[in-house]
Amino acid sequence: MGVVEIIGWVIIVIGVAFLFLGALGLFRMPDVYSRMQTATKSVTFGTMGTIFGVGLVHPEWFWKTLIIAVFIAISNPISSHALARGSYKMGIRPFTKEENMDDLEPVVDKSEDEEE
Amino acid sequence: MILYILIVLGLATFFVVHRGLKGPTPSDRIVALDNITTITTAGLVLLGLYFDRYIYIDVALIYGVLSFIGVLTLARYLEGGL
Amino acid sequence: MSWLAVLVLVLVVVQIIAALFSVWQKDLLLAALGTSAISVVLSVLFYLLQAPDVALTEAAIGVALSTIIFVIAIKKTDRYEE
Amino acid sequence: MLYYIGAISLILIGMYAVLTKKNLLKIVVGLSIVDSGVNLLFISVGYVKDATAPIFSMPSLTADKMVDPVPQALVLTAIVIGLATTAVALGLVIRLYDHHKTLNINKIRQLKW
Repeated sequence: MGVVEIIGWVIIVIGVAFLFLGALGLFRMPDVYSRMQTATKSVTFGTMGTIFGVGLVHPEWFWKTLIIAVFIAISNPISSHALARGSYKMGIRPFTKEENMDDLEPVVDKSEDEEE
Repeated sequence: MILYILIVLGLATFFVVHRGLKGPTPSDRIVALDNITTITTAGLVLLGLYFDRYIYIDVALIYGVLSFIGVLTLARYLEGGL
Repeated sequence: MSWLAVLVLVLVVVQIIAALFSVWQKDLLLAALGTSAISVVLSVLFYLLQAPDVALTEAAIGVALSTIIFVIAIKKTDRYEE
Repeated sequence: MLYYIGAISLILIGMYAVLTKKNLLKIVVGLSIVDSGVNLLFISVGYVKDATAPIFSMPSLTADKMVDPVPQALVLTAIVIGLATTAVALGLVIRLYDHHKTLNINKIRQLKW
Protein backbone atom coordinates (compact mmCIF):
# COMPACT_ATOMS: atom_id res chain seq x y z
CA MET A 1 0.00 0.00 0.00
CA GLY A 2 1.39 3.34 -1.02
CA VAL A 3 0.96 6.63 0.78
CA VAL A 4 -1.71 7.88 -1.66
CA GLU A 5 -3.84 4.77 -1.10
CA ILE A 6 -3.75 5.22 2.69
CA ILE A 7 -4.77 8.88 2.27
CA GLY A 8 -7.64 7.71 0.06
CA TRP A 9 -8.95 5.27 2.69
CA VAL A 10 -8.75 8.00 5.37
CA ILE A 11 -10.79 10.35 3.14
CA ILE A 12 -13.37 7.60 2.51
CA VAL A 13 -13.76 7.00 6.28
CA ILE A 14 -14.18 10.75 6.97
CA GLY A 15 -16.78 11.04 4.20
CA VAL A 16 -18.79 8.06 5.43
CA ALA A 17 -18.74 9.51 8.98
CA PHE A 18 -20.17 12.81 7.69
CA LEU A 19 -22.79 10.94 5.65
CA PHE A 20 -23.90 8.94 8.70
CA LEU A 21 -24.15 12.11 10.81
CA GLY A 22 -26.27 13.72 8.08
CA ALA A 23 -28.68 10.78 8.08
CA LEU A 24 -28.85 10.93 11.90
CA GLY A 25 -29.68 14.64 11.67
CA LEU A 26 -32.48 13.80 9.24
CA PHE A 27 -33.79 11.43 11.92
CA ARG A 28 -33.58 13.82 14.90
CA MET A 29 -34.29 17.39 13.72
CA PRO A 30 -37.65 19.04 14.57
CA ASP A 31 -39.00 20.51 11.32
CA VAL A 32 -38.64 20.39 7.52
CA TYR A 33 -36.13 23.20 7.02
CA SER A 34 -33.59 22.07 9.61
CA ARG A 35 -33.85 18.51 8.27
CA MET A 36 -33.25 19.88 4.80
CA GLN A 37 -30.15 21.83 5.79
CA THR A 38 -28.48 18.99 7.70
CA ALA A 39 -29.33 16.56 4.93
CA THR A 40 -28.02 18.73 2.11
CA LYS A 41 -24.79 20.08 3.64
CA SER A 42 -23.57 17.02 5.47
CA VAL A 43 -24.69 14.38 2.98
CA THR A 44 -23.28 16.29 -0.01
CA PHE A 45 -19.89 16.69 1.68
CA GLY A 46 -19.85 13.04 2.74
CA THR A 47 -20.69 11.75 -0.73
CA MET A 48 -18.08 13.98 -2.34
CA GLY A 49 -15.46 12.75 0.13
CA THR A 50 -16.33 9.10 -0.46
CA ILE A 51 -16.20 9.35 -4.26
CA PHE A 52 -12.99 11.41 -4.22
CA GLY A 53 -11.36 8.88 -1.89
CA VAL A 54 -12.19 6.03 -4.27
CA GLY A 55 -10.47 8.05 -6.99
CA LEU A 56 -7.36 8.28 -4.81
CA VAL A 57 -7.34 4.54 -4.03
CA HIS A 58 -7.47 3.71 -7.77
CA PRO A 59 -5.37 6.40 -9.51
CA GLU A 60 -6.57 5.32 -13.01
CA TRP A 61 -10.17 6.16 -12.08
CA PHE A 62 -9.36 9.65 -10.76
CA TRP A 63 -10.83 11.84 -13.54
CA LYS A 64 -14.17 10.06 -13.78
CA THR A 65 -14.69 10.15 -10.01
CA LEU A 66 -13.80 13.85 -10.05
CA ILE A 67 -16.55 14.42 -12.66
CA ILE A 68 -19.09 12.55 -10.46
CA ALA A 69 -18.11 14.64 -7.40
CA VAL A 70 -18.52 17.91 -9.35
CA PHE A 71 -21.98 16.87 -10.59
CA ILE A 72 -23.07 15.92 -7.05
CA ALA A 73 -21.85 19.32 -5.81
CA ILE A 74 -23.86 21.12 -8.51
CA SER A 75 -27.11 19.13 -8.58
CA ASN A 76 -27.84 18.40 -4.91
CA PRO A 77 -28.06 22.06 -3.66
CA ILE A 78 -30.25 22.93 -6.67
CA SER A 79 -32.86 20.32 -5.77
CA SER A 80 -32.77 21.27 -2.10
CA HIS A 81 -33.23 24.97 -2.89
CA ALA A 82 -36.25 24.23 -5.10
CA LEU A 83 -37.70 22.00 -2.39
CA ALA A 84 -37.33 24.67 0.33
CA ARG A 85 -38.97 27.28 -1.91
CA GLY A 86 -41.82 24.89 -2.78
CA SER A 87 -42.55 23.93 0.80
CA TYR A 88 -42.54 27.59 1.94
CA LYS A 89 -45.01 28.51 -0.80
CA MET A 90 -47.13 25.46 0.06
CA GLY A 91 -47.67 26.93 3.54
CA ILE A 92 -45.25 25.10 5.89
CA ARG A 93 -43.80 27.62 8.38
CA PRO A 94 -40.47 27.16 10.22
CA PHE A 95 -40.35 25.82 13.79
CA THR A 96 -39.80 28.68 16.27
CA LYS A 97 -40.20 29.04 20.01
CA GLU A 98 -41.03 32.77 19.95
CA GLU A 99 -43.76 34.59 18.11
CA ASN A 100 -43.08 36.70 14.99
CA MET A 101 -39.73 35.12 14.18
CA ASP A 102 -40.52 34.63 10.49
CA ASP A 103 -38.52 37.36 8.74
CA LEU A 104 -39.29 36.00 5.28
CA GLU A 105 -43.06 36.39 5.37
CA PRO A 106 -43.48 40.16 4.55
CA VAL A 107 -40.84 39.90 1.80
CA VAL A 108 -42.61 37.00 0.09
CA ASP A 109 -46.03 38.66 0.35
CA LYS A 110 -44.68 41.89 -1.16
CA SER A 111 -43.03 40.10 -4.08
CA GLU A 112 -46.23 38.18 -4.86
CA ASP A 113 -48.16 41.48 -4.93
CA GLU A 114 -45.65 42.91 -7.38
CA GLU A 115 -46.04 39.92 -9.68
CA GLU A 116 -49.77 40.44 -9.91
CA MET B 1 -12.80 -2.73 4.94
CA ILE B 2 -15.52 -2.16 2.37
CA LEU B 3 -17.80 -4.41 4.45
CA TYR B 4 -17.68 -2.12 7.52
CA ILE B 5 -18.22 0.98 5.35
CA LEU B 6 -21.28 -0.64 3.75
CA ILE B 7 -22.66 -1.53 7.20
CA VAL B 8 -22.45 2.17 8.18
CA LEU B 9 -24.18 3.12 4.91
CA GLY B 10 -26.91 0.57 5.68
CA LEU B 11 -27.52 2.17 9.09
CA ALA B 12 -27.76 5.60 7.43
CA THR B 13 -30.26 4.19 4.91
CA PHE B 14 -32.31 2.78 7.81
CA PHE B 15 -32.65 6.26 9.36
CA VAL B 16 -33.59 7.82 6.03
CA VAL B 17 -36.20 5.11 5.25
CA HIS B 18 -37.70 5.59 8.72
CA ARG B 19 -38.09 9.32 8.03
CA GLY B 20 -39.62 8.57 4.64
CA LEU B 21 -42.21 6.24 6.14
CA LYS B 22 -43.06 8.46 9.11
CA GLY B 23 -42.61 12.06 7.91
CA PRO B 24 -45.60 14.29 8.68
CA THR B 25 -45.58 16.43 5.52
CA PRO B 26 -44.90 15.46 1.86
CA SER B 27 -41.73 17.60 1.90
CA ASP B 28 -40.16 15.27 4.50
CA ARG B 29 -40.69 12.26 2.28
CA ILE B 30 -39.27 14.04 -0.78
CA VAL B 31 -36.15 14.99 1.23
CA ALA B 32 -35.85 11.34 2.23
CA LEU B 33 -36.01 10.22 -1.43
CA ASP B 34 -33.33 12.77 -2.37
CA ASN B 35 -31.04 11.45 0.36
CA ILE B 36 -31.67 7.83 -0.65
CA THR B 37 -30.49 8.58 -4.20
CA THR B 38 -27.39 10.42 -2.93
CA ILE B 39 -26.40 7.63 -0.52
CA THR B 40 -27.01 5.13 -3.35
CA THR B 41 -24.52 6.99 -5.54
CA ALA B 42 -21.81 6.62 -2.88
CA GLY B 43 -22.70 2.95 -2.40
CA LEU B 44 -22.51 2.23 -6.13
CA VAL B 45 -19.00 3.73 -6.34
CA LEU B 46 -17.88 1.61 -3.37
CA LEU B 47 -19.37 -1.55 -4.93
CA GLY B 48 -17.52 -0.71 -8.15
CA LEU B 49 -14.33 -0.62 -6.07
CA TYR B 50 -15.23 -4.06 -4.65
CA PHE B 51 -15.95 -5.69 -8.05
CA ASP B 52 -12.89 -3.92 -9.56
CA ARG B 53 -14.39 -3.14 -13.00
CA TYR B 54 -13.95 0.31 -14.54
CA ILE B 55 -17.27 0.05 -16.46
CA TYR B 56 -19.33 0.00 -13.25
CA ILE B 57 -18.48 3.63 -12.39
CA ASP B 58 -20.64 4.81 -15.33
CA VAL B 59 -23.84 3.84 -13.49
CA ALA B 60 -22.91 6.14 -10.60
CA LEU B 61 -22.14 8.90 -13.12
CA ILE B 62 -25.65 8.63 -14.60
CA TYR B 63 -27.11 8.68 -11.08
CA GLY B 64 -25.18 11.82 -10.20
CA VAL B 65 -26.31 13.62 -13.35
CA LEU B 66 -29.98 12.58 -13.51
CA SER B 67 -31.18 11.86 -9.97
CA PHE B 68 -32.11 15.44 -9.13
CA ILE B 69 -34.63 15.86 -11.98
CA GLY B 70 -37.37 13.83 -10.28
CA VAL B 71 -37.01 15.75 -7.01
CA LEU B 72 -37.01 19.04 -8.95
CA THR B 73 -40.30 18.08 -10.66
CA LEU B 74 -41.96 17.16 -7.36
CA ALA B 75 -40.79 20.44 -5.79
CA ARG B 76 -42.19 22.47 -8.69
CA TYR B 77 -45.52 20.65 -8.28
CA LEU B 78 -45.65 21.52 -4.56
CA GLU B 79 -44.96 25.16 -5.38
CA GLY B 80 -47.96 25.23 -7.70
CA GLY B 81 -46.03 25.91 -10.89
CA LEU B 82 -44.87 23.16 -13.32
CA MET C 1 -24.11 -16.75 4.16
CA SER C 2 -21.85 -14.13 2.66
CA TRP C 3 -22.31 -10.42 3.24
CA LEU C 4 -23.53 -9.85 -0.32
CA ALA C 5 -26.49 -12.16 0.44
CA VAL C 6 -27.27 -10.07 3.54
CA LEU C 7 -27.14 -6.89 1.40
CA VAL C 8 -29.54 -8.46 -1.12
CA LEU C 9 -31.90 -9.48 1.72
CA VAL C 10 -31.97 -5.91 3.09
CA LEU C 11 -32.60 -4.48 -0.41
CA VAL C 12 -35.47 -6.93 -1.10
CA VAL C 13 -37.10 -6.04 2.25
CA VAL C 14 -36.81 -2.30 1.50
CA GLN C 15 -38.30 -2.90 -1.95
CA ILE C 16 -41.33 -4.77 -0.57
CA ILE C 17 -41.86 -2.03 2.06
CA ALA C 18 -41.78 0.63 -0.69
CA ALA C 19 -44.25 -1.34 -2.85
CA LEU C 20 -46.71 -1.75 0.03
CA PHE C 21 -46.36 1.96 0.91
CA SER C 22 -47.05 2.85 -2.71
CA VAL C 23 -50.17 0.64 -2.85
CA TRP C 24 -51.73 1.61 0.48
CA GLN C 25 -51.09 5.39 0.31
CA LYS C 26 -54.14 7.64 -0.23
CA ASP C 27 -52.10 10.58 -1.58
CA LEU C 28 -51.26 9.73 -5.20
CA LEU C 29 -48.20 12.04 -5.29
CA LEU C 30 -46.63 9.92 -2.55
CA ALA C 31 -47.58 6.77 -4.49
CA ALA C 32 -45.56 8.08 -7.45
CA LEU C 33 -42.69 8.78 -5.01
CA GLY C 34 -42.93 5.17 -3.82
CA THR C 35 -42.55 3.85 -7.37
CA SER C 36 -39.44 6.03 -7.72
CA ALA C 37 -37.99 4.44 -4.57
CA ILE C 38 -38.77 0.96 -5.97
CA SER C 39 -36.84 1.93 -9.10
CA VAL C 40 -33.79 3.04 -7.09
CA VAL C 41 -33.61 -0.26 -5.19
CA LEU C 42 -34.23 -2.23 -8.41
CA SER C 43 -31.30 -0.48 -10.06
CA VAL C 44 -28.97 -1.53 -7.23
CA LEU C 45 -30.26 -5.13 -7.56
CA PHE C 46 -29.47 -5.10 -11.30
CA TYR C 47 -26.01 -3.82 -10.42
CA LEU C 48 -25.47 -6.74 -8.03
CA LEU C 49 -26.73 -9.18 -10.70
CA GLN C 50 -23.81 -8.05 -12.93
CA ALA C 51 -25.93 -6.15 -15.46
CA PRO C 52 -24.59 -2.57 -15.44
CA ASP C 53 -26.22 -1.55 -18.75
CA VAL C 54 -29.70 -2.51 -17.51
CA ALA C 55 -29.01 -0.69 -14.23
CA LEU C 56 -28.01 2.42 -16.19
CA THR C 57 -31.25 2.39 -18.22
CA GLU C 58 -33.38 1.75 -15.15
CA ALA C 59 -31.70 4.66 -13.34
CA ALA C 60 -32.28 7.08 -16.21
CA ILE C 61 -35.91 6.07 -16.82
CA GLY C 62 -37.23 5.14 -13.39
CA VAL C 63 -35.91 8.08 -11.40
CA ALA C 64 -36.43 10.92 -13.88
CA LEU C 65 -38.94 10.18 -16.66
CA SER C 66 -41.44 7.97 -14.81
CA THR C 67 -41.81 10.53 -12.00
CA ILE C 68 -42.31 13.33 -14.52
CA ILE C 69 -45.15 11.60 -16.41
CA PHE C 70 -46.92 10.62 -13.16
CA VAL C 71 -46.71 14.19 -11.84
CA ILE C 72 -48.13 15.56 -15.12
CA ALA C 73 -51.05 13.09 -14.93
CA ILE C 74 -51.74 14.03 -11.28
CA LYS C 75 -51.62 17.73 -12.21
CA LYS C 76 -54.33 17.21 -14.83
CA THR C 77 -56.58 15.03 -12.59
CA ASP C 78 -57.25 14.65 -8.84
CA ARG C 79 -54.46 14.35 -6.29
CA TYR C 80 -56.26 12.49 -3.51
CA GLU C 81 -57.92 9.09 -3.71
CA GLU C 82 -61.44 8.99 -2.24
CA MET D 1 -33.06 -17.55 -4.52
CA LEU D 2 -33.61 -14.20 -2.78
CA TYR D 3 -33.95 -12.51 -6.15
CA TYR D 4 -36.85 -14.83 -7.10
CA ILE D 5 -38.60 -14.09 -3.80
CA GLY D 6 -38.28 -10.34 -4.40
CA ALA D 7 -39.50 -10.56 -8.00
CA ILE D 8 -42.53 -12.75 -7.20
CA SER D 9 -43.43 -10.51 -4.24
CA LEU D 10 -43.41 -7.46 -6.51
CA ILE D 11 -45.60 -9.22 -9.09
CA LEU D 12 -48.12 -10.30 -6.40
CA ILE D 13 -48.30 -6.82 -4.82
CA GLY D 14 -48.90 -5.26 -8.25
CA MET D 15 -51.62 -7.83 -9.04
CA TYR D 16 -53.30 -7.01 -5.68
CA ALA D 17 -53.30 -3.30 -6.54
CA VAL D 18 -54.73 -3.91 -10.03
CA LEU D 19 -57.49 -6.23 -8.79
CA THR D 20 -58.73 -4.46 -5.66
CA LYS D 21 -58.21 -0.71 -6.02
CA LYS D 22 -60.98 1.56 -7.34
CA ASN D 23 -58.85 4.50 -8.53
CA LEU D 24 -57.63 4.50 -12.14
CA LEU D 25 -54.26 6.11 -11.35
CA LYS D 26 -53.64 3.53 -8.61
CA ILE D 27 -54.29 0.78 -11.18
CA VAL D 28 -51.62 2.32 -13.44
CA VAL D 29 -49.21 2.35 -10.46
CA GLY D 30 -49.93 -1.36 -9.96
CA LEU D 31 -49.18 -2.09 -13.62
CA SER D 32 -45.85 -0.27 -13.26
CA ILE D 33 -44.95 -2.41 -10.21
CA VAL D 34 -45.78 -5.63 -12.14
CA ASP D 35 -43.52 -4.43 -14.96
CA SER D 36 -40.60 -3.94 -12.52
CA GLY D 37 -41.12 -7.41 -11.03
CA VAL D 38 -41.09 -9.12 -14.44
CA ASN D 39 -37.85 -7.32 -15.37
CA LEU D 40 -36.17 -8.46 -12.14
CA LEU D 41 -37.33 -12.06 -12.75
CA PHE D 42 -35.85 -12.16 -16.26
CA ILE D 43 -32.49 -10.77 -15.17
CA SER D 44 -32.21 -13.19 -12.24
CA VAL D 45 -32.89 -16.15 -14.59
CA GLY D 46 -29.70 -15.36 -16.53
CA TYR D 47 -27.43 -14.96 -13.49
CA VAL D 48 -24.43 -17.28 -13.05
CA LYS D 49 -22.70 -17.51 -9.68
CA ASP D 50 -19.18 -15.96 -9.40
CA ALA D 51 -19.36 -14.47 -12.89
CA THR D 52 -18.84 -10.94 -14.15
CA ALA D 53 -20.55 -8.59 -16.59
CA PRO D 54 -20.55 -9.54 -20.32
CA ILE D 55 -18.41 -6.60 -21.43
CA PHE D 56 -14.99 -7.27 -22.99
CA SER D 57 -13.02 -4.40 -21.52
CA MET D 58 -9.95 -6.29 -20.29
CA PRO D 59 -7.96 -8.90 -22.30
CA SER D 60 -7.86 -11.36 -19.38
CA LEU D 61 -11.64 -11.90 -19.48
CA THR D 62 -12.99 -14.96 -21.26
CA ALA D 63 -16.55 -15.89 -22.19
CA ASP D 64 -16.96 -18.73 -19.68
CA LYS D 65 -16.64 -16.34 -16.71
CA MET D 66 -19.57 -14.14 -17.79
CA VAL D 67 -23.30 -14.09 -17.10
CA ASP D 68 -25.84 -14.73 -19.88
CA PRO D 69 -26.16 -11.56 -22.02
CA VAL D 70 -29.43 -12.49 -23.84
CA PRO D 71 -31.92 -11.69 -20.98
CA GLN D 72 -30.08 -8.42 -20.37
CA ALA D 73 -30.60 -7.35 -24.00
CA LEU D 74 -34.29 -8.32 -23.84
CA VAL D 75 -34.92 -6.49 -20.54
CA LEU D 76 -33.11 -3.40 -21.83
CA THR D 77 -35.81 -3.17 -24.51
CA ALA D 78 -38.63 -4.12 -22.13
CA ILE D 79 -37.88 -1.24 -19.75
CA VAL D 80 -38.31 1.35 -22.52
CA ILE D 81 -41.49 -0.33 -23.78
CA GLY D 82 -42.82 -0.34 -20.21
CA LEU D 83 -42.32 3.43 -19.99
CA ALA D 84 -44.22 3.92 -23.28
CA THR D 85 -47.08 1.67 -22.09
CA THR D 86 -47.38 3.64 -18.85
CA ALA D 87 -47.46 6.92 -20.78
CA VAL D 88 -50.26 5.69 -23.08
CA ALA D 89 -52.28 4.44 -20.08
CA LEU D 90 -51.90 7.81 -18.34
CA GLY D 91 -53.08 9.56 -21.51
CA LEU D 92 -56.23 7.42 -21.54
CA VAL D 93 -56.81 8.19 -17.84
CA ILE D 94 -56.55 11.95 -18.51
CA ARG D 95 -59.09 11.67 -21.39
CA LEU D 96 -61.52 9.72 -19.15
CA TYR D 97 -61.18 12.34 -16.41
CA ASP D 98 -61.91 15.16 -18.88
CA HIS D 99 -65.16 13.46 -19.91
CA HIS D 100 -66.49 11.99 -16.63
CA LYS D 101 -64.90 14.33 -13.99
CA THR D 102 -64.12 11.34 -11.78
CA LEU D 103 -61.51 8.61 -11.46
CA ASN D 104 -63.62 6.00 -9.61
CA ILE D 105 -64.25 3.01 -11.87
CA ASN D 106 -67.61 2.28 -10.22
CA LYS D 107 -68.98 5.60 -11.50
CA ILE D 108 -67.79 5.21 -15.10
CA ARG D 109 -70.50 2.95 -16.47
CA GLN D 110 -71.46 3.69 -20.06
CA LEU D 111 -69.20 2.52 -22.86
CA LYS D 112 -69.42 5.51 -25.21
CA TRP D 113 -67.35 8.61 -24.54
